[in-house]
Amino acid sequence: MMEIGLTHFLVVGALVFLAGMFCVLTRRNAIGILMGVELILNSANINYLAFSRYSSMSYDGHLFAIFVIMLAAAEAAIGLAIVLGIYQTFHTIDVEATDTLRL
Amino acid sequence: MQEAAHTAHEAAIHTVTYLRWIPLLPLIGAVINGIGGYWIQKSAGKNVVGAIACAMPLLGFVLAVRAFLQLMGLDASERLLLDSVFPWIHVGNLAVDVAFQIDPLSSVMILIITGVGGLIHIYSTAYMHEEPAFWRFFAYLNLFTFAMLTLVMGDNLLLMFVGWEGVGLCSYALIGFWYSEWANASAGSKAFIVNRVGDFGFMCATFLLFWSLAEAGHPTLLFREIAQHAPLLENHVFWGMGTVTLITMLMFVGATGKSAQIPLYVWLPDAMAGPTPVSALIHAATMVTAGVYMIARLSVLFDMAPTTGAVIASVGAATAFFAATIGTTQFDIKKVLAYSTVSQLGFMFIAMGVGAYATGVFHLMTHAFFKACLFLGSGSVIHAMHHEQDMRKMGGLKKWMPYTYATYLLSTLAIAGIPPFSGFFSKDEILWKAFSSGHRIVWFVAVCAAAMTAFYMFRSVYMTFHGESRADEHTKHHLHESPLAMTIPLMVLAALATFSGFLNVPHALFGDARFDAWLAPVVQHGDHGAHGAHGGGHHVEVIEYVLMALSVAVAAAGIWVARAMYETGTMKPDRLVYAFGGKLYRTVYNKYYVDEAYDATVIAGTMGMTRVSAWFDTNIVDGIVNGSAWVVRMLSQLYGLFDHYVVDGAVNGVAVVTSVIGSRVRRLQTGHINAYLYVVVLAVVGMMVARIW
Amino acid sequence: MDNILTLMIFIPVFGAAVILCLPRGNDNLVRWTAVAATVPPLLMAIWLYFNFDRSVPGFQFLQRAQWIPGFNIQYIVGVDGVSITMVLLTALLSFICIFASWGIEKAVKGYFALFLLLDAGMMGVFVALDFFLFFVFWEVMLLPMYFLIGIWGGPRREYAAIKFFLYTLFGSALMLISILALFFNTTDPATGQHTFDMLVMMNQDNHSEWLRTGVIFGQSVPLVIWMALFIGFAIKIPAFPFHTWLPDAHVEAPTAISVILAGVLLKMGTYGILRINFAMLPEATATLAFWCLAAVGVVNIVYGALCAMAQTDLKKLVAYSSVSHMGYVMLGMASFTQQGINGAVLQMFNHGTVTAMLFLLVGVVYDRAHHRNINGFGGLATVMPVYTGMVAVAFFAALGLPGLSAFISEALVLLGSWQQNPGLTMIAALAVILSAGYMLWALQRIWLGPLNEKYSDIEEINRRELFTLIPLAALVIFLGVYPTAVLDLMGASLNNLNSVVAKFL
Amino acid sequence: MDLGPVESFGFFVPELILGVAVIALIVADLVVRRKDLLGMAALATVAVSLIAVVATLPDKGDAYLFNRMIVHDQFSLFFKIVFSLATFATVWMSLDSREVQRVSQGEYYALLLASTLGMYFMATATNLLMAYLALEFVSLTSYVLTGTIRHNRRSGEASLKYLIYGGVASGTMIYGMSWIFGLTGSMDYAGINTALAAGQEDSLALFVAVVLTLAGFGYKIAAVPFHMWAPDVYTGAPIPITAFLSVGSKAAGFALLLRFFFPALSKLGDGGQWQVIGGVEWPQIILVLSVVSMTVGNLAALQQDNIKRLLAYSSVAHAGYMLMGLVVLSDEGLRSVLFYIMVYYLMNIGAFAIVMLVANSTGREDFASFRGLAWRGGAVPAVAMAIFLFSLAGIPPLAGFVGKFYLFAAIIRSEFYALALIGALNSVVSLYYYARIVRTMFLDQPQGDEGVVSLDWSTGGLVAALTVGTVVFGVYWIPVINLADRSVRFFLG
Repeated sequence: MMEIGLTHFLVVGALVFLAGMFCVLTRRNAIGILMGVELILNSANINYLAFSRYSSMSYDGHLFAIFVIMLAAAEAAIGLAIVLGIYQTFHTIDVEATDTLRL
Repeated sequence: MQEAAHTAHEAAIHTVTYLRWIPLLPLIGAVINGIGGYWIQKSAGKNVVGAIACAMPLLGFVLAVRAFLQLMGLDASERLLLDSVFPWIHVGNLAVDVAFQIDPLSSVMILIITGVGGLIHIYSTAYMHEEPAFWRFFAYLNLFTFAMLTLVMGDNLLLMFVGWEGVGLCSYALIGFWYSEWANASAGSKAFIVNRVGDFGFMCATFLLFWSLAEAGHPTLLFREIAQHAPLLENHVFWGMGTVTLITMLMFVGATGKSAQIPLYVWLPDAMAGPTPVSALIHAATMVTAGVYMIARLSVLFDMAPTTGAVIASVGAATAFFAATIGTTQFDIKKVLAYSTVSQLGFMFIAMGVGAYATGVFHLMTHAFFKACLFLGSGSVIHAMHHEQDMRKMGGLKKWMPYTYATYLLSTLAIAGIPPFSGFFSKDEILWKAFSSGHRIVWFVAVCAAAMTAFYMFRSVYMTFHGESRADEHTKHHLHESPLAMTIPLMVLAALATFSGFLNVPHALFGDARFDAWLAPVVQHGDHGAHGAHGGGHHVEVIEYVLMALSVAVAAAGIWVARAMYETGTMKPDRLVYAFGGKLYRTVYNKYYVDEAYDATVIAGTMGMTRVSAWFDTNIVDGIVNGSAWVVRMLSQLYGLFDHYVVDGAVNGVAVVTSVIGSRVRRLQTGHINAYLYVVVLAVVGMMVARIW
Repeated sequence: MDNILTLMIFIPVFGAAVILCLPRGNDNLVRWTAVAATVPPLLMAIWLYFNFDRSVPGFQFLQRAQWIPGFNIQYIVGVDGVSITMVLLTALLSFICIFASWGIEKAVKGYFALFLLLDAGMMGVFVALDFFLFFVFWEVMLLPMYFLIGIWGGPRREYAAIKFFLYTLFGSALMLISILALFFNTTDPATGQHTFDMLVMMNQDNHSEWLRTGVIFGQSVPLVIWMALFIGFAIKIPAFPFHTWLPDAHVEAPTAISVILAGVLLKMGTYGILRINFAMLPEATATLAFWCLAAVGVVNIVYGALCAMAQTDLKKLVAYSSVSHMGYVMLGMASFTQQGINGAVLQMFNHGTVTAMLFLLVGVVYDRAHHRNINGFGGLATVMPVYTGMVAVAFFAALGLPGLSAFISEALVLLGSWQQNPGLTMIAALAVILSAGYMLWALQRIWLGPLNEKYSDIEEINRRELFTLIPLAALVIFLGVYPTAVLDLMGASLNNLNSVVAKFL
Repeated sequence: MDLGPVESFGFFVPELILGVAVIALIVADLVVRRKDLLGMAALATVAVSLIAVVATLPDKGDAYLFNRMIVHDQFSLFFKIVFSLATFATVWMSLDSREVQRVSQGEYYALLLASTLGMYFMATATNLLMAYLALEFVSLTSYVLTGTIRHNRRSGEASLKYLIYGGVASGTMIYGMSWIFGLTGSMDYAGINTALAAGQEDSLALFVAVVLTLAGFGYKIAAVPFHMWAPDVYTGAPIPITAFLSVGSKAAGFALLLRFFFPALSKLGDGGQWQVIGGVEWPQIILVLSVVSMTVGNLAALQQDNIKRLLAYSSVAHAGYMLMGLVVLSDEGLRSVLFYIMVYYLMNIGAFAIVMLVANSTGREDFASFRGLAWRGGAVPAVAMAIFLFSLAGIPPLAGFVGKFYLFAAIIRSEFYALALIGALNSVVSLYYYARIVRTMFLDQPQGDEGVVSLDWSTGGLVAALTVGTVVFGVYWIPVINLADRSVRFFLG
């Protein structure tokens, strides 16, 4: 049973980040993409917590994480509101359909 | 530099202030008639215009005589009158003024220009009387007189060049005087452009002369200083050949242009499109002799360039011969005279080439008299014949116009070289100088030319004045002698043509060659006589008499043949033509197709070049400009495509990969937002890769 | 009168402002206001002519003022022998062109306001002695010119306008960089700081080591900067192969603007080369002059003449003749002889007057016939003799007839450049034949020959048009007879400038 | 100075004013009946806060506020002024804009002011956390403002794209920040700086972190390759908001960027020359971004048919120009950037104001709506537009030229000649598409279907003010350059 160290957390963080990226890049569903964004934010949170736990013995990281969670919520709220608006007008939330602005 | 030169010459220069009026008066006349002429003519009538115009050269003549007498009064070495009007161009080591000078050479010239010019002005008042644009004609005529006087009186090369091109301009304007005829207009342009070719040579010569003298320490364009410093250029070399030779060659190119020598003589026959008095004044008496004058003026240089001398003599002989041959075949009376002019100019150049400058100038003078008389005579005929110029439609005119006939005949005798008429003295002297200076071939060719001259001139006499009239009844009915205003100048000129020869009776004929002596201070340059027989050999040789007799004989022969053909009819011209073979005759009759040749080569070539360069300009040069703009637009298009396809393509690509990896992605997913995000990710990754790499 | 130059620049600006405030509709009032705005500069120019000290090689009527002290940008104006000729030309042509524009009917206020701005810009370029100020004026001209061609021009005006604009701006971009490079490598000994003061920049002792001997892009720094500046100016001249904007711009522009373009704007290129390339980078000038000025100049002369001969549009022909004649200026500058360089600047002046006449004359016939096809006319001389007389003066001046102004300058240029490179000069001299060719051929086709019945009742040149032409004609003739009137203005400065460069040959 | 919560309020007045105003507006929206007053109120508030900012300009000494969360220094003051001016103009435009009439006034202006407040924080943040919060604050409000026009495809879509793009970008950023935090063990810029100065970090990891962080900043300033959202959002958003984003949030992004790269990642040497520390060669990255941004921006703009979209790409290009000023790592460079931002504010807002004017009367934003503008009553707006566009192209004697002049001067002094050449040539290219608009307005004749453009006094006033600014600062710009000069001063504790 080996000691769980900083590295492990960072690896997990990185994996989550990549997962989020992957999700963002491949989902065509607006909600899906937003969830991907959430994943990215959380990967950052993992890092913050890990770093403040292991390297700089301060609570800055924790603070940051809390704020991120908070903002994530706000972002999600706004995002959903907008998506709702889109749905009302486009009757779909498929981002592929929302390309009237393209050249 | 200028000042220095002055002090160096103070002794020889006599400063006077009336010289400027000689050229200025005609200029004033030209300005008055040019600007106000239209109104003067409407209000006061043509006579006033004519009076103003004639007064100017005649007053000029008076002043010219005064200058001449003043020169006579001076000691031969000091014969130089100078009138410096105002500083013209003073830049760096170049310093030329608007200054007029009179020396023996130019004194002769101004006498001819103002004298003969004045007579022709008078003649024209009658000849052009029906012309509505009377005033314009005389404005041009006065302007020409001014330009010609500037040419001969200018004391430096640049001022001479002003006159040089000025006469060209007037000739252009007067040839194309009846410009609404397309042919006349193009004849004018042709004359000007061909002359420009010569001017090119003149300019280059001027530059080269100036800078060579500058290297020698005396940068100047003043004739008297050139004469003084020319010896410095003795061994000067430029582009691997003698500088002086090159200068004189280029100068001669200029001369061939003005004086209608091979290969630039083609404009002169066409120039006959102008009114006949113009042909008399410009294209016989004065302008065309400018080349001869210029060579005499720079004789010091030409003396130093024997090669050039040989070239000039040969070109002169060739011109004399070819022009004569063409002259024998023409039927247009003015064309005959035109080719005869070219031919006579050839004689003058022979004299210049062999270094007999005085003789050349002497022939210039006599030629001015008899050729002007001939042209005016032909003009009188044409006037009577209602502008009919074809001799085949004339004949028997002597019974209608005795004075014209008489004067014309005298001048013809003069040009044919029959003693004791002036032409005999001048032409024979040239032949002798050519022979005695060892140019035997030149001499031979010249003699043949002389024979032909006699032939075609008498041919014109017989065809025009003798035999039965071939004119139609209507014309015949109106035939009449010309008014006094025309006949009096004819008589004066005929008299001059008859007697002026005695001004220069050679020592061989127990004369004292006064004319040569008069010009000697200008055209004799001590020991630079690398060749030539100037000075007119005071030692008389037997051979001289032989040659004299010979030339008279060939002239007589020429006359006899002409008589046989066109008077008694014992000889049939057409038979002769066959004898020579029709082809040859046709070639000669068509002036050896020289014009056609030029059109085919030079003109066509230039036109081709212009088309090519215009095409190059619009398609290549401008094409590159527009092309670069096009490239930028294409780049922006490319960016648009990249935006559309590559980015989305990348999306699909990655999507494929991911699906291969076996994610739960069922079908390819795409969407523009994802595409945008891809760009971000790719960019970030790209930077990292770049850094690590 | 030490702020006379400033007044000459800003009176037109003021005039433009006044015009914009004038009530709409009263066009003649606008026109006369424009006249009123161009007369004072003209009078001042004449005053300058008589009060200019010919013996001083340096600058006169200098005026200095701090502008942006933080960046050592100053307002410096002054004239020397080179610029005063151009100032005279600008003042004269602006005045004349107001009258030449009398026929403008569309948006009169806008036209004259822009025209006066253009006038100010041109005047500014010639008197500015602070490099930044120079550049600003240089660019200020572009905007009015763009609109004047683009709005009041011919059918392809949009293309011509933007082409002119972009082309010139391309040159300006290079120039701006060179200006800054010069700025950061010039120290004013007085203040020990960098400066845009041209007078300081002209003294090579104030240049940094890098500017004298440095290397950039694998080339010697002065040469690179020289080239960058040169391209900027060459486009304006316009030197082959940067000349193709000129036929388009000239052909599309309204008459008066063509006159300004050919009469003044082209001169800015050569003026800039003399004022900046020669004075600031003499060594580079000595190195590059043969290829960039002499050779290119000869190409301009001959190539321009050949192109001119092929044109069927009279205005295009005149445009290409400008290309040809500006070649003489370059050739003369490159000769580094006093004759050559004096001839060059005299040619700048003479070409200004002659080509102005030519464009005005083209305008006269275009206003009547509404086309410029050389082959579409014939025998106009019979119906409009006075006009034809003027044409004759202009055409013969253009082909360098002695006794008219252009001959003096061309002769001086050729004479001067012969000493440096006779071969090139010979080729250039060949152009006297070509120029006679295309000028006379055009003259013959339009004005001589049988009258084209279509124009049997075409009206003779009117008073206003004569009024614009006669002063120029008089000048052309007078300067042909008495060139000293202009030559002695510039002699001192030019010989000084020439010696600066010549010592590096 | 290092102030705690209480003392800090002395330096916090402008922010307070805005904050209070936001709440007040929301409340007022519920009670007040005449909604048009709300806009006026917002205008007044911005004016007041601007005055408050200017009032603090006279140097009272710089300080960290709220325990080193934000800072009060000359640098931040400059940006606060820019933000206030931008918001002021935006509110003014909103009052005249047709599009904005239809949205609920209260929350619109509240959000606008809130966004401004966020920008204030972006300019003052000296702490990764604070920076992130400020950025998000601005972003979130901007998302809503972009989509403020309900039931409008373009508006909604634009806001969605903006949201997603922004979300991802800021996510990436904070992931990068997390690494910076981990490597330097500090959130505080000063702390980061000292840690880097000590320099035992793995520079590769640090580089990666910086690049990730740059994604967030780059998206805010709309620099290539983080620009893809800009054209869509600019086109979709109501015109006043487009103007606001193109000037306000770009400037905010630069504020954040500069403070992060200079005080945090570099060290100020003597003579106003900065040095990179911690072995992060960020100037190279910026150099590349700058070149790519201006080139791509200009090339893309060449082929746009929608004026707003064209201006969007042009603003991308201008981000590129401004980035040139960072490359040279000198106070001179920074100064030129600040100067350019101020000038850019004048001309860009001006251009958008004219676009709005045309859109108001024609309801269109494409080239055709500008055809022959000068010849159908719109001469004055057309001239103003021409001035703004030529200023954007950098033609003297207009402010835009002076801005470019300082930028080029800065980089040429440091002998980046190639970069200068690219920049100059780019501005030549840019002239082409700016001139296209001018041509449509002046050289083309109207075809009658464009509708009449009338200039009302209120918009006219704004346009006049901006025009005068553009022209006057093109001839005499000493005040601006002085302001920029004194503003290149970060408080480094």
